[in-house]
Amino acid sequence: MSESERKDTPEQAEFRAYCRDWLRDNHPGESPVRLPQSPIEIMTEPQLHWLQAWQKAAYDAGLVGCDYPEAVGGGGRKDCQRVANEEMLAARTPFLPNVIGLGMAAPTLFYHAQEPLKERLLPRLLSGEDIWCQGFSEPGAGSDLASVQTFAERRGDRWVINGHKVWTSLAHFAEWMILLLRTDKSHKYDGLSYFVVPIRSALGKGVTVRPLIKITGETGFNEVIFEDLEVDDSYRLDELGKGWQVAMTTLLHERGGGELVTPRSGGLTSKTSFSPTARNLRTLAQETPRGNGTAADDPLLRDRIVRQFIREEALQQNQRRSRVPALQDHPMRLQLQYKLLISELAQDTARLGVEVAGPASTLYLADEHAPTGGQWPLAYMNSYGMTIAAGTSEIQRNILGERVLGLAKSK
Amino acid sequence: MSESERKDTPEQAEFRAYCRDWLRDNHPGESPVRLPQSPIEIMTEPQLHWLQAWQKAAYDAGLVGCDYPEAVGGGGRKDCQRVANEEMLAARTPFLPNVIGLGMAAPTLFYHAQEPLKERLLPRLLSGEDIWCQGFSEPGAGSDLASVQTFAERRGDRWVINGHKVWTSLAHFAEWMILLLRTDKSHKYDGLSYFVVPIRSALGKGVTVRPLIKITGETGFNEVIFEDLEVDDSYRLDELGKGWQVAMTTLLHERGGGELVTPRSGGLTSKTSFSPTARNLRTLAQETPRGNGTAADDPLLRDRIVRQFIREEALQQNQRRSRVPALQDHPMRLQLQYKLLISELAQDTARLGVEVAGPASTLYLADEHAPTGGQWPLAYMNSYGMTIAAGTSEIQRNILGERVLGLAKSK
Amino acid sequence: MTQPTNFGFGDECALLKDSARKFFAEHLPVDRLHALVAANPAPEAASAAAWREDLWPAMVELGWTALAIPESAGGLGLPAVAVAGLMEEHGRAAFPGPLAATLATSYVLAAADSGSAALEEIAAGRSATLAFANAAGSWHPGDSAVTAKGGRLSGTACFVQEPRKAERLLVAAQDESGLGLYWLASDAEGVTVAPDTIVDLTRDQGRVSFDEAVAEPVGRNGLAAFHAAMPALWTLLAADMVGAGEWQLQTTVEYAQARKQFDRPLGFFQAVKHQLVDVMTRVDESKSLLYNAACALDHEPERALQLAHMAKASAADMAAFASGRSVQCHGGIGFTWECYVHLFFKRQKHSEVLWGDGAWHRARLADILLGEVA
Amino acid sequence: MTQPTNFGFGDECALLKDSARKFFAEHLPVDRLHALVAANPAPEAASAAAWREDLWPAMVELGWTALAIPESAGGLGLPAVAVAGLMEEHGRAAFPGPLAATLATSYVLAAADSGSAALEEIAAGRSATLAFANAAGSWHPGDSAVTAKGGRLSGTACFVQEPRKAERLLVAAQDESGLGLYWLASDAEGVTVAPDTIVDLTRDQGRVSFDEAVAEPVGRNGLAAFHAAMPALWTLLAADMVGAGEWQLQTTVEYAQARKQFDRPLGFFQAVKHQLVDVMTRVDESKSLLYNAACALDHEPERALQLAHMAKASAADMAAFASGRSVQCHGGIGFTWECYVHLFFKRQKHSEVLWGDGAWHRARLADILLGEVA
Repeated sequence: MSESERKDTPEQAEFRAYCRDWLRDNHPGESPVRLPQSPIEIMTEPQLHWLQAWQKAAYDAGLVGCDYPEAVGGGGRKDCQRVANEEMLAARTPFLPNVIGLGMAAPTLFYHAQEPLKERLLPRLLSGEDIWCQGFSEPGAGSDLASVQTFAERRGDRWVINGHKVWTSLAHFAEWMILLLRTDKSHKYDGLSYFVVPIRSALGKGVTVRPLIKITGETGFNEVIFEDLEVDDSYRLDELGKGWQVAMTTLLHERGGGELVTPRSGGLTSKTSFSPTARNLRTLAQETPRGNGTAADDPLLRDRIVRQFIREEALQQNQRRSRVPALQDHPMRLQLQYKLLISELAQDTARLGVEVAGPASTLYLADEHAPTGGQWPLAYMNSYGMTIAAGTSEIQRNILGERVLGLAKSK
Repeated sequence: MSESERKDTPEQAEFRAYCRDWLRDNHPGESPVRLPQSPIEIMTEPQLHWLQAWQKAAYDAGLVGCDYPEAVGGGGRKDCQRVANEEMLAARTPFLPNVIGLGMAAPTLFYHAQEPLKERLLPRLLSGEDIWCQGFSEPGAGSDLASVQTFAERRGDRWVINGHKVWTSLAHFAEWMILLLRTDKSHKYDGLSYFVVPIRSALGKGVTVRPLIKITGETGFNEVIFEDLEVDDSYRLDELGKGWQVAMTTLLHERGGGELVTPRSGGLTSKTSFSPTARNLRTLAQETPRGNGTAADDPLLRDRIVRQFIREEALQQNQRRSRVPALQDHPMRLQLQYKLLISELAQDTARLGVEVAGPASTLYLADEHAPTGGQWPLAYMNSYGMTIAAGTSEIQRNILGERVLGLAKSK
Repeated sequence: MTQPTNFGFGDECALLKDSARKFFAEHLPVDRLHALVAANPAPEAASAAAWREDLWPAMVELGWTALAIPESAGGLGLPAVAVAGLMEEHGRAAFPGPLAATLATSYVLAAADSGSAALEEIAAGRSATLAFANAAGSWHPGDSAVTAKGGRLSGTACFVQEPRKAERLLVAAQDESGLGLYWLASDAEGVTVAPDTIVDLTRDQGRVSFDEAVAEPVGRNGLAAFHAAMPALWTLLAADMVGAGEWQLQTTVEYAQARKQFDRPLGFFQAVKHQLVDVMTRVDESKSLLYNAACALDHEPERALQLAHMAKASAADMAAFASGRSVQCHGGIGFTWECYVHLFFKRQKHSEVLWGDGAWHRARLADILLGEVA
Repeated sequence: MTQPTNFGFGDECALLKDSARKFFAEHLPVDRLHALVAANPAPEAASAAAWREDLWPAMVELGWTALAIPESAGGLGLPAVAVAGLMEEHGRAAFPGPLAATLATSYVLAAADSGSAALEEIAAGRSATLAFANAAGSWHPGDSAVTAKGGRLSGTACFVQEPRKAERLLVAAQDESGLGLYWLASDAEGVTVAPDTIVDLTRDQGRVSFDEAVAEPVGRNGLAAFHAAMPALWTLLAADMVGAGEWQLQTTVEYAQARKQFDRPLGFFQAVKHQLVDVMTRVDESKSLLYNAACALDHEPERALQLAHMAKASAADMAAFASGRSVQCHGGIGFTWECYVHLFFKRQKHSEVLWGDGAWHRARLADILLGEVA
């Protein structure tokens, strides 16, 4: 019996057994194409289509979106997504490609959209048929998100949008975007509104998507430029001027603090893509010659590798403890730490991997002699995406200091 | 030939030979009483008197204050204090007790006092007969020094002072205090003025000195309370309302950035008191049993001890490089780093000493089994005095970021 | 065996933790603690080892000495997570006294499965402590410098915790069978307690010398008993450190909210704010790891050793960091004797090195996780 | 022998450093460098190893290849501090090309006291590089996997720097006498260069295989020559890293001054400001240590080994820290290919591990400062 099973309700227990059976027979196996380290680095159509097929299969089987109501394409279950996630994790399935849709757009639609819009958009979002992206950051609005300048001008029941969004992961594959923009220039926060926008159908007709290249050489995120794009007022979420509040719902779920559990599959232990984990570090050290033995014999590296094992365990146990009210002082204290800790942990583990690999860490993806296929320097560079995107580590520390510790706002 | 001799002027070379001869014959030897780790922790009269006798002897011999003009009790030499300091360092003499006087009051008097005041006060300052202290910080004015509230009210040619100063090292032995106070409540910076105040003669008559006890249990700094203390206007330095500018001269010299070289003796390599240095760390490690050998065999500790050797060497080389314009971009860049780096280096070395000592690091000064007489935990605790006093490390980083790197002010 | 999701920390545990918090807050709030243990600041003063001996009967009455003792030996047989909750509050209060030493002793005795009267004495309220370290500070009981011959002890045990407060001693001594456990009164004939002078004001430590002191052998394999009990000792010490770390965090946060410089509360400045956030995340990591280790003691004994090493290693680093930041962020006032932060700073330094520092635990973890180096 | 106070860094050195800075800034400012080396971002592209080969004759004309070569061998015989000044500017420009490799080779040749024509070839402008590491990445030349028999080389040298840019190779090869040095053209018969695909866009690296390649033996004791020259190699690499670190600092400072968030320049926020100050102090420590080491090469050879270990160890840690902060403080833009910081980030990662990382140098320092462990 696994750790979580002890507390399963009868519905959960039955669903868990179902998931386990289904996964045993329907695991998609190894990908025929090299997969990136996370969904936001999907670069090619073959990668995308293989992963979309997996999401669709998992959705059709009821493992994705199971806690959403049936009316919006969900499974109508209660507290079962966590069960499905645990079983997918245990089965080491590939990740779900529609990561922005599932983690950010879906809960935002759920809490802020009108019923007809939910019923129209959520089924194809949950199934992965429609990929979603997020239009929040701009060249002048990074950490200071509320200073977005993308503007929508009202013309009757329509809005005309002009502006420039950046770091929009998956925009090159996305049908839809969640879009934070300005409808009033005289108020910083209260001048913001929130829309969903069909971008794929508008490519070349008011929407331009240009790939941005990351320091790794990979693409995966984009600039999106709006030039007189017209959208209907029915695509607005919640009231005019309430965009900041809607965006908070999005960010809350992004930071793992929402009520609705995001469907997740794979991740750290997936066998289909590489992640900078302590276990992988150990394997690398044991395979790296050093002196008369291996790097795993070096007392300094042993100490540092063990530190990463401890931090990984601590993060897992933080998540476990976040569900035990008697062992917490402040309800958001552990949840709001997650993004900061996981990103810095991954960065430090990846960096240590580069050190463990030694001179061969200079070798990159296409070098036949690169340890672990050059994934360690790739992961180290990508880790800065984690500590920068979705609120830099500096912003995360502000949030924690202000919301959890009650210290004065730094801005 | 030592490193510095190569560049000696003829005057310096002759003076160096003189210093060396004098020190060979006049080294005071071991103190009959246990000395503290630095002058600001002098606790007892026997400690003070022994150290004062040493300063007086060195002054009489011309080794202290040699770059000051003869009219104010100096030696009238040019660029010779550095020579004397180097020779005292090499001879491992004890430290000079009048540390606030020499390092802060003397240059401030030199640049801002009228001649008669200089001629009256500097000779006994340089000789160590008059101990000086500094009245800057207050309960409400720590990092934000310019918010001092101690107030002087004018009554003709006299001023009546009321207020409360804290962290005044050596106040319990001091004849004189340099005092930053407020003469105008309507301007934060321009309302400040700067005085020298005789405090010993006013004890019980407007001045109360109360020892503050440090976390180590040691005394050495004090609260000083002024209640209607009257002083003459001739004790004011520079113009009314220019106190902040005068204080900047004091702080510049405290941070090692002044033109006038502070007389120094002993310090890190003195044999008469303990300091947390890499060499002492090595000795401790080599004497501490660990497993079948000593702590000096432990690869992790070796790595960390070596790091401290590197940082010590770097700091010495920073000081050397600060005198080579061709190898610097910004004139204050290295000097302004000194206080930050030396205090954090000492803290980290002391902390590592505690770790190296292992279980026996729990033992304190009076325990016969304490490694190095319990000096390591003492030094570790005292190191927080270094990272807090005279501008916390946080303030030092602000100063460096703003003055050297030109970043926007954080306040 | 696997662990319950909630660490097995149920209502009974929450109740115990809550009542402990109230007990400590009522009977020894930090101002009274300071008055009690920090009365003499002289740096060369001997350690006074002051504590509220008058509170001991109440603590016994609450069953605290009997928590970890099996019901068969007259104890309450509570799970380790319950004891961890108590010890977290014990640390938050920086509570002085022999409770932690007594609980530790009860774990070793329970592991020795002695069937002797020793456990019953503790269950009935006798305080006790362990004597096993040698002069070099080895925490390996097999290195004990005490020997036993015909039931009589000779030699000296060092780094004994609370020797002046504990009424009984459980001694690891070299004897014919290997390492034996011996039980005697701390004031028995032939026993001399030489107190150490220590930095920590809330603790007592000393050397205990034995000169043909008569002692009762308990259990069979002393080394095995110690090894079985050490994970519990490390975990409970980590709990004390986490409680103390949380006190350091909250107290410094309060100061940063109240203290103004440059017309702003200190906490406005990111240099202070971010340090405090880092203290919080480290306290939380250590807290999660300690309940994980405690739960393993109760439900997953095969992983208890590994998880206890993790808990103590994490707590040691957290304590060092939280202590440094608590003084630094308090500025000048934090460097004074009158400010309470030094009590916790010193207690944490003591706990950090006690029964193995971070590097020591990580070296043992490396042998488990990466294999021993030939 | 002792060191001069000013590191021996006189007017001639300052002039060389200044002219180098102008040369690099004029001929390959960072925007043109980026266009040159970062033209193809595809993550699986082979390393292009682009450089301005057309600038080489001018650099030779300025005497740069001859700097470290004794006057007796046709060189300029400048002190190491002068060469360090040049290399600091070389790093500040992240300059691609075989200059560093050529200078390194000249130090080994000079230490070998070969009397051969090799040094004269370099003085006259031939570029060259060293081939000595084995496939496991050992930086100990005695571990070379190349063998020499009757003047013919066999085997493979790995982690050779700039193999496609250098015209000559100086190879450490196992021969009858122990370790010998061998000199040959990089396009000689029997020599195959297999370029690595590397992260660093400003460098070239590869494996050089020898199949009965005819080479000229130079000097007598190759191992001694390498050991004598290594401190110079580490010091000059540290100089390159310090120059690059200073670029990272200044570029990030400029961004923090210009970029506004929350109506404030980024540099207002202590989280950014203090990180940049820490970068500065580390750059400065490394810079002081590298000129200290260079001066020791010139004036205090008995301490050159120790001080060079310090310089490279410090530079390695500095480079890692400065690189990380340069990307992080640039935020999203710093994570893009179009922002120049990645060029320096990648160069510093390469330099960090080249010829021994921080831990490797500290382990050797420990043997010097603390004695070897039996």
